[in-house]
Amino acid sequence: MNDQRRGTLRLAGALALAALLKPFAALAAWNQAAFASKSSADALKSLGTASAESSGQILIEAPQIAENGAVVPIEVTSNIPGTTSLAVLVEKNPYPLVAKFDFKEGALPFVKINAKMGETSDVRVVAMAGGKAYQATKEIKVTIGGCGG
Amino acid sequence: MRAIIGSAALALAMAPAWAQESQFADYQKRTAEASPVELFELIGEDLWKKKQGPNNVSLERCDLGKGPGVLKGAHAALPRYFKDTDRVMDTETRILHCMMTLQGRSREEALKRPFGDASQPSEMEYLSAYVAGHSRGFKMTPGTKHPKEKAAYELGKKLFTVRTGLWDFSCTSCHGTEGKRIRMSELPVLSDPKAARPLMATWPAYRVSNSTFKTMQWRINNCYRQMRTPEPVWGSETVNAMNMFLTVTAQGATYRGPGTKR
Amino acid sequence: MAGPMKMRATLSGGNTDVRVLMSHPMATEQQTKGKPHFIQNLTVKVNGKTVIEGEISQAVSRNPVFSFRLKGGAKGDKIEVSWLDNKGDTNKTETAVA
Amino acid sequence: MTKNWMLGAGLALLVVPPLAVAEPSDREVQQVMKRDFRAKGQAGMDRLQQDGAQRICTATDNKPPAALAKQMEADQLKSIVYPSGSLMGDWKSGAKIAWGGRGMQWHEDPKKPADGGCYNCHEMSPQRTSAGTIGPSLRGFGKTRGNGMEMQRYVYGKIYNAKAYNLCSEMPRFGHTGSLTEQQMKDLTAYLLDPTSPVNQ
Repeated sequence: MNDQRRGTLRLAGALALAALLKPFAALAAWNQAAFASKSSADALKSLGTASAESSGQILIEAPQIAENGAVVPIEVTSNIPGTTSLAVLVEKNPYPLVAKFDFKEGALPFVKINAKMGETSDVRVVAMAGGKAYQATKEIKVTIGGCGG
Repeated sequence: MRAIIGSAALALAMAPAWAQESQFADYQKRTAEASPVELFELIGEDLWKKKQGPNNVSLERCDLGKGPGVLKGAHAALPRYFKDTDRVMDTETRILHCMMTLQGRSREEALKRPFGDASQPSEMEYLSAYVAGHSRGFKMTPGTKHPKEKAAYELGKKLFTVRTGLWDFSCTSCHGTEGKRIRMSELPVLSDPKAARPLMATWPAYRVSNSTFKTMQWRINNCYRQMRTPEPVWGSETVNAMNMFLTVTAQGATYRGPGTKR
Repeated sequence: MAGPMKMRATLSGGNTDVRVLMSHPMATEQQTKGKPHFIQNLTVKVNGKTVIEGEISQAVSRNPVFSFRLKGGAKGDKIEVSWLDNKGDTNKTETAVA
Repeated sequence: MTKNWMLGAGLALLVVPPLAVAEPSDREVQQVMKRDFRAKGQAGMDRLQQDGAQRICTATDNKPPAALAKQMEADQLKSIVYPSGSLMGDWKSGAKIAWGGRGMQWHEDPKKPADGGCYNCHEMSPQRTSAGTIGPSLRGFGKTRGNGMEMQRYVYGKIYNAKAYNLCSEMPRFGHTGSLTEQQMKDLTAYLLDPTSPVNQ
């Protein structure tokens, strides 16, 4: 961001917060191995959800065909009781794992994100519930890839 | 089940003709629902209220045609003729006018970077987002009565069909026949109100393919670039007349932007 | 570095729908010749208590937009969303459920 | 009548406008454009100078009188320079030119060769679906028409100067405007006519 914009934004709060939140940086967990995996199988191994069973209780709402892979809205809901996490993977992306969310008491296992897709691919969603992994997939066609632009 | 089919049929019947066939209708609806476009209005608000220029004042007293400081419905009533400049101006041209007259900035400085990119959108783009956002729900009523407004419409209409540039294109080369596609993108026939209305009601817009906010000045400039012409001057009579022609063709539509485009 | 955020939290069908927008380049390796810049961690809190923790990658679109759903909720509940990116930049926003 | 066309005089195609101000003449529009455009990069102001074909097609809403069109098409045909020998280049290079969209725009490096951008308007290959529909589908072009010398000359000529065959065609004149080189146009010809090209599978 340039200096001009910097000056115009509501930054005072954010900057003060940055100082306060530094400890958070040290604490925050980010599964390097899973995100660096070049296949979804490896990514799922790193997430500890390698052998997931297919489930019709995981709903993936997304367009069948995306005009531009730079933004592909994907909405995921798990109706499996006791779902504690949802991971979203785009099989054919250079790094398939897009995001993983942990849901604690007070949150419902639902999330909507915009993902980049390099090409037409299956989108795989893996849910954890009661210590077991479940999964569902949906193909999304992409007419213009969205990783490089 | 029958009820569901019925309502789907109704939705289709209500959609503009060219949108009916669009295989991307679902994609476009979903991206619009999940668009970051509001962020641009938010940053635009900060810039609108920021004291700038030699006069160190904000743009809050800018007269966009509804009186100094009135934003509500202003964008939806543009382009129109302004007596103080004796010319037809669109939202962006008028914002520039306020930067120069209120803030005392030079045209060169204020227009140093009229079009931004994803990593650094331009001040004008943010401001347009903020201004346009105040017209949501307003009917689009560009000026059609003053002789210069009429002349701008006529010029724009004519420009739409002029074959020019290295590759002999006119606007109608792409936007003149119903049901055509450039690559995978459906091409609206912009001289037809049923195509122009939904389109103009959602510009300016967050454009997914650019991953940033884009305005009508940019859209027209970018069409000419692809037509292999030299560059139209920002805010010139040519660009504003084209905008006038498209907006008058779309008049009566309810403004619901800033929108989200492919 | 942190651009603005915007959030809305509304009661809907007995639950709370949260929609949050963040200004961030989310630049991929391909775009930056190997120096990606993207948000890695997201945290959603309700009245100070963490309810969702997200880990995200460079494959989330520029200027991320997320929707979440919280169980129950009441008007005035304080929702807070914060993020941390791979360069250590961070930002947060807060809103009351409407 | 023909004389009027030749003079480029404004024609009676006045659809009654919703606003009662006379539409500007073609000449006035040209003057406005010259005032409102600036040369940028490789795109000079000379590109706004309408030639006869552009002028007549603008004035007649792309429906020129048949006799005049025929005469002007014959003039355009004379502009085509055919290289000697076979006009079939390498279809693989042709595919890249057909499916590329760069070239001749003000922000682009004029030293880099331009593409044909054919895919913007023409469907060509069953393997590649992201093609437009502004122009006709070219799938199986050589398969149905053969690739004899006459067909090669037609394809090469059409790419070189589409206006020689249809005065108000929406297709650019790639050779006439110096947008594509002789070799590039031969490669494109091969892409459409070579039996081993994906176009003919």
